[in-house]
Amino acid sequence: MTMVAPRPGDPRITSALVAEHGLTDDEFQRLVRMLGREPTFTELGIISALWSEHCSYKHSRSLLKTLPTEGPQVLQGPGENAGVVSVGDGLAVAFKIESHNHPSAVEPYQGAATGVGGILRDVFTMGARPIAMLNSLRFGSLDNARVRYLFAGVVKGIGDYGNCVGIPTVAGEIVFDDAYETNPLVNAMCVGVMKESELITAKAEGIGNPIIAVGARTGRDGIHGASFASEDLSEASDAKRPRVQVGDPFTEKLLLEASLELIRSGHIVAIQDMGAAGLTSSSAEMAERGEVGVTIDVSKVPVREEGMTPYEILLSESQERMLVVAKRGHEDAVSEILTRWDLTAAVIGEVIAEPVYRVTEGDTVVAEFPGSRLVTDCPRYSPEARESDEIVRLRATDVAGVPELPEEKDPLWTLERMLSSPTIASKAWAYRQYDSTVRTNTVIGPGGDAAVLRLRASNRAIAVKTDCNGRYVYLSPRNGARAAVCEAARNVACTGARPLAITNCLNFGNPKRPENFFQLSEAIAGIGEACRALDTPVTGGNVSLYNESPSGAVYPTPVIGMLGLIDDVAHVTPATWSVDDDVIVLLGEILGEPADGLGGSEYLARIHGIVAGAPPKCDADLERDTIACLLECIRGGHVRSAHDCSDGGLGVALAECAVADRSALVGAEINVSAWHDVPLRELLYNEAQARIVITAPESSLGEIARIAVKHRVAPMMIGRVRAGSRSLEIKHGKNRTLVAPLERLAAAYHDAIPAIMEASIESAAVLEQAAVTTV
Amino acid sequence: MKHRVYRIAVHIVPRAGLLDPQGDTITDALHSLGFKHVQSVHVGRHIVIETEAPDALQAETAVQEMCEKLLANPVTEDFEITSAVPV
Amino acid sequence: MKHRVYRIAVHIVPRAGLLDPQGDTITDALHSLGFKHVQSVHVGRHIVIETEAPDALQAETAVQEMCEKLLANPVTEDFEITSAVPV
Amino acid sequence: MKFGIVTFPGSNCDYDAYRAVVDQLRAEATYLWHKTEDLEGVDVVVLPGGFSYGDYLRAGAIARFSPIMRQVVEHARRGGPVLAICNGFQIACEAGLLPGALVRNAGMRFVSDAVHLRVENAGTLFTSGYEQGAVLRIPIAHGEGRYVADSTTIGRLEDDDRIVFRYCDPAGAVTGDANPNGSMRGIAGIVSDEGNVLGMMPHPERAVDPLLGPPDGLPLFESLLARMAV
Ligand SMILES: Nc1ncnc2c1ncn2[C@@H]1O[C@H](COP(=O)(O)OP(=O)(O)O)[C@@H](O)[C@H]1O
Ligand SMILES: [Mg+2]
Repeated sequence: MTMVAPRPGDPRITSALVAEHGLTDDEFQRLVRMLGREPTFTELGIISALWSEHCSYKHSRSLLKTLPTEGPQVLQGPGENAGVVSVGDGLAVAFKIESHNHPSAVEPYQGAATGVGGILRDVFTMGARPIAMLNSLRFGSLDNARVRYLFAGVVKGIGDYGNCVGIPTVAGEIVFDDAYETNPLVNAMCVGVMKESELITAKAEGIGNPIIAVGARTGRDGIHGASFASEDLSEASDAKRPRVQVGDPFTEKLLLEASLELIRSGHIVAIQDMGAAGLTSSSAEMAERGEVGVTIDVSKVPVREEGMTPYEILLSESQERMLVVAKRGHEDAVSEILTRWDLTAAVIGEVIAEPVYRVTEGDTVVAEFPGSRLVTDCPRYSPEARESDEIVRLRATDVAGVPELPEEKDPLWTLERMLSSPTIASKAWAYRQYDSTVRTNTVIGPGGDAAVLRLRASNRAIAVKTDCNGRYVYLSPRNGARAAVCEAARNVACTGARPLAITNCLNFGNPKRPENFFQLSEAIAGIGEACRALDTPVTGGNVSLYNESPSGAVYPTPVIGMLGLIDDVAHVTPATWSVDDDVIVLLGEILGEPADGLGGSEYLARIHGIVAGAPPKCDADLERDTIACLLECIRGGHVRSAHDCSDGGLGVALAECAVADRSALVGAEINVSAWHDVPLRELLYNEAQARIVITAPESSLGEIARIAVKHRVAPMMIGRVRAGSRSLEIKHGKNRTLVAPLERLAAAYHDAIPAIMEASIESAAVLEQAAVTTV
Repeated sequence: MKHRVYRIAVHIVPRAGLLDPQGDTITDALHSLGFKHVQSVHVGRHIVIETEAPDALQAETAVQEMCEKLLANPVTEDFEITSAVPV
Repeated sequence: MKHRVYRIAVHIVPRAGLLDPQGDTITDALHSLGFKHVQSVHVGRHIVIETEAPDALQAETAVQEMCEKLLANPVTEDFEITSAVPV
Repeated sequence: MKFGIVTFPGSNCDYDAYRAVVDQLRAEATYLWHKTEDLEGVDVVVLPGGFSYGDYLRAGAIARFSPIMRQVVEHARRGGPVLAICNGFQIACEAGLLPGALVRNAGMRFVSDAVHLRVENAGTLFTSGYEQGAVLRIPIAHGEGRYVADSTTIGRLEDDDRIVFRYCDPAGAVTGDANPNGSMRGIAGIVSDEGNVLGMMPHPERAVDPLLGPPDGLPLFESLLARMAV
C-alpha cells in the first residue's frame, strides 16, 4: 500500500467531524478497519458521500432485493444509470425516475431544473436518445404563500430546462396536500429510445484505459449534496444554501449530442453522469461495476475556481459533467468530437489492475481504498418496523357516517367543488409552460390518461405515466403501493398500451423511525405484489428517505413510472368523448368491494378535511383482468374513448370525459338509478379500483360483453354520449337527476389553478427573479 | 407631511461562486467577436423604481424591503441599491 | 504598454414607450405586498464586464462597441455605460 | 430541390424540420453546421427553432454571428428562400433579414399550446398552397415571441401585405384573447421586403403528420416545393 498522509491544512479527524459527515461511530470503525488506519479528511469525505443513503441504499437495499426485476422484455435491470426494456422491432427504451426533493425545497427553480438535467443524463448515458420527460410533484396547500412560490418555481425550473434542451415534457401528476407543506416532492422521469445494439453500460474496463472528465468545469457548488439528501429538512438546511447548484441546459444539450456521438463512435467503453457525490461516486461506481481499480489525479480536473482542495473537487456536484472511460489511444478522437460541440475534455485518470481506488494530487496520494467495492461494502441496516397506532386507528375509522354539509344538498356544488380541488383540477397552468411537442413524436400529450409517443421507423408507440396516491399509502401502505402500480398501469392501458415495466421513486421519511420503516417495507412489498401480478418488472428507481421536517414526515409516496407498449398506432385511444349516441360502459364494479366506502377518498379530504378510513382495496389480479379486457376491446376496434376512475371516483371521471378538452365539451346522459338506495356521494365519489369508463358504438356492445365475460370483468352500460347537449345529466332514481351544465364543470376544472396562481405575488416573484438571469 | 417621488435603481446580481452560464456564454461570444481582452461577464437585473416617500432615506428603506421580499432571490442573488434621487 | 483590468457596468433598458409587462407585473405585486407608494417599475439588464485595456477610456470604448454589436438590441433597447474602474 | 437546415449550438427543432421535409414532403434535406461557410448548394435554408446558445442574453443574439449566417444573408440577398421558425425567426430579426424584434411574451411565461392562425397573404412563396383567410391550427412553444417594431415598420408591413399569419380564434377572428404572446397586431409571421424570407413563431414543421394532429403546416412546405420546381 502507498503512504497516504494528511494534506497540509486538512482539519483533524475528530468525532465531531465524523458526526458532521453523517457517519455513525460504527460506520467510522468500519472505515478504519477497511483502511487499516485512520482516514484522511479527503477519505472521510469520500466515504461520507458513498455511504450516504442516497448513494448506498443502506436502509433499502435488502427490501429492494425482493422486487421482481426480470422478464423477457428487460434488457437492463436495476443497477445501471437507467433500466432498459425491449419494445420490439430492434428498439429499446431506457427510462428512470429520480427525486430532487431537498434541493427544490431550498431553491425551487434551480432544484427542479437540475433534477431534470440529472435524469436526462442518466438516460442518454445508456446510449438512448431522450424523447420524453415526466414529472411527479407534491406540494402543500396552495393557500400557503411559500407553497405557491415553490410550485411556481418548480414548474418554471422544469419547463425552462426541458424546453431548452429540447425534450418534450409530456405527462406527470401534481398533488396538493398539507403533508408536503415544508417538504415538497419533485421527481423527474426521463424516457429515451435506442436500437438494442446501441446499449452501453457504465462499467470501467480495460487496464490502461484513460478516464476522462467531460463537460462543465468543477466548482464549489453542491458539495455534499448526497449527504444533504440524506438528512431531515430543518432550519439548519437554510445554512446549506451555498450548496445550491445552478443548471445550464445549454451545456446539457451539447453534452447530450456529444455523448450520443461518442457512444456511437466506438471510441469509449463506458460513460456515466457525475451526479450526486460527483466525481467520487461516478468513478467508484464505474470501478465497482467493472471490478477494476482506478486512479484519479484531481490536479488534472478542470476547475472553475482557484485553490480547490481534493476534497472539494471530489465531492463537488457541479452540473452537466460526465465521466468517460475511453479506449486507450483514442483520446484524440474523443477530444475531437467534444471540441466540435464546444466542450472540453481532460484525461484525469486511468483504469488500473491493482485493486484499489486511488486519488492523487499530482504525485501525492491523497486517498486510497483497497478493493473495488467501496459502495457495496457499506453497512446495511434493517431497522425496527412497527405500524403506528395512530394510523391503525385512522384506518379503522368508520367514515360512512360523516354528516353531509348543508351545501351538499346541491349535488352540483359538490361536483364543482371536487373538480376545482387543485389535486383534481386541470394542470394545464403547469404544462402549458412545458414544450410537449418538440421532436414531433407526441401522439397524446399532457391532458390524456397517459402520454403516447410514437416510435419512428416502426408502427409502434409507447405510453408513459407516473402515479401514486400518497394518502392511500399513508393509511394502508401495502395496499396503497399496489394501487399506485395499478393506477399507472390502468392509465397507460387507457391509451391502448400494454403495461411493460416500471421505474419507481420511493419518497419516505426517516427510516430510523419504526413507523416510517414499516411504511417503506410494506410499500415495497406492495409494489412487488402488483408488479408480479401485472408482469411489469422493476427496472430501476431511486430511494429518497428523510423527507420530513419538524412538523413530521410526508405521506409515504412511492411514485411509479410506468412504461406501456402499443403495437399499432391505430390503437391509440383518447380519454375524452366525441361521438354522439355512443354508449358509455363502465368496466368494473360500480361500488367495488362492499367495504370500499369513501375511506381515504379525495371527497373526504376535499369536502370534509378528513383523512381517514380504509382506502379502497386494490386487487392486482382483478386489475390485470380489467386491463386485459380493455386492451382486447381496444384492439378489436370497439373503443372510442377510455378513462379510468381514480381521484374523485366515477363522478370526477365522467366529468373529465366531458370537459377535459375545453375546446370540445361533450355532454352525456348517465343513469345509475339501479343504485338509487346508495347515497349519491358514495356512488359518485367512492374510489373503488379497477374501473374504466369507455365509450363505444352501440353495435360493439355485444362484443364488449363477450370479451368482458371472458376476462371475468363486469361490464355495465351506464349511459350515452349526447354531443349536442350542454350538460352532463346523472339520473339517480325517479325525479332525482343531477343536471350539470358543461360550462360550469369546465370552469371549475380549468380555472381553479390559474385563478390562484395568476393572482399570486409568489408567482410574480418567480417570473421576475427568472427574468433576465435565466432562460 | 408632504411626500415626493424618488427614483431608485437596484442591481441584482447572481451570487459570487455560483455557476453563471449566461455570463460565461456571453464571454465566449465576445471573444469570438474579437473582444479578446474580456475576462468575465456577469448578467443581472437593473430595476428602476419610482416611489413616493416622505424623504430619501425612507424611500431607500422601502426599496431595501422590496428587494428582500420580492425582487431578489435570497438563495442565489445579491443586490445593491443606489441612492434615492428626487424625480 | 501595460494593460490592466477594468470593471464596467452596462445598463440595458427597454426603449421607453414599449409595452413593459414585466414592470407592470412587478408594480402590481409590490402594491399587493403593501408598497402602495410605488409609481412605476422598469426592468432591464445589468451587465458587469471585466476587461483588460491600456486605460479606462479604451476600456469604455471597447464596451461601447460590445453594446452596439451584441449586448443591446438596437430595435428595442437603449444602453448606458458606467465609468471604468480599475479592479 | 434541397432544403438545408442549419444546426446552431442549442438548436433543437432542426431534427423536426429535417423529418418534416424528408418523411412528409419526401424532398431532400441536409443539416448545415453553424461553423461552416458552405451552403452545399441548397435551394431553401431553414433556420430552425430551439435555444441557440441557450437564448442567453437575448434569443438569437449570439447565433446571428455564426460563420454560416454570412452565407445565409448572402443567399437571402440573392433571393433564395429562407424559412425562419421560432428561434430561427428571432435569429433572422437579429441578423437584419427581417425587421422588428421578438421580446418576452406579454404574459411573461413560456407558452406551449396549439393556436389558430389566419393566412393573411396566400400569395407568397410560402403560402400559395393555402386559401386566403384560411384558419390553421399549429403548435407554438416559446417564451420570447412577442413581435414588436416601430410604427413606421408596422405600417410598412401592413401596407406591403407582408404580414403573412396572425393569431386568431377558431373562427378566424383576430382578437386579444387569441393572441398568446402580446405581439403587435396579432402578428405571428412576416415576410421580408422581397418576399423570400419568412419568419414565424409557430411551428409548421410540427404539424405535418396526421398522426400527431391536423397537418396544417404541410401546405407551407408544399408551396415552397411547387414554386421551386417551376
Ligand atoms: N406535472 C405535470 N407535468 C405534465 N403533465 C402533467 C403534470 N401533472 C399532470 N399532468 C397531466 O395532466 C393529466 C391529468 O393527470 P392526473 O390527474 O394525474 O391523471 P390520472 O388521474 O389519469 O392519473 C395527465 O395527462 C397528466 O399527464
Ligand atoms: Mg387516469
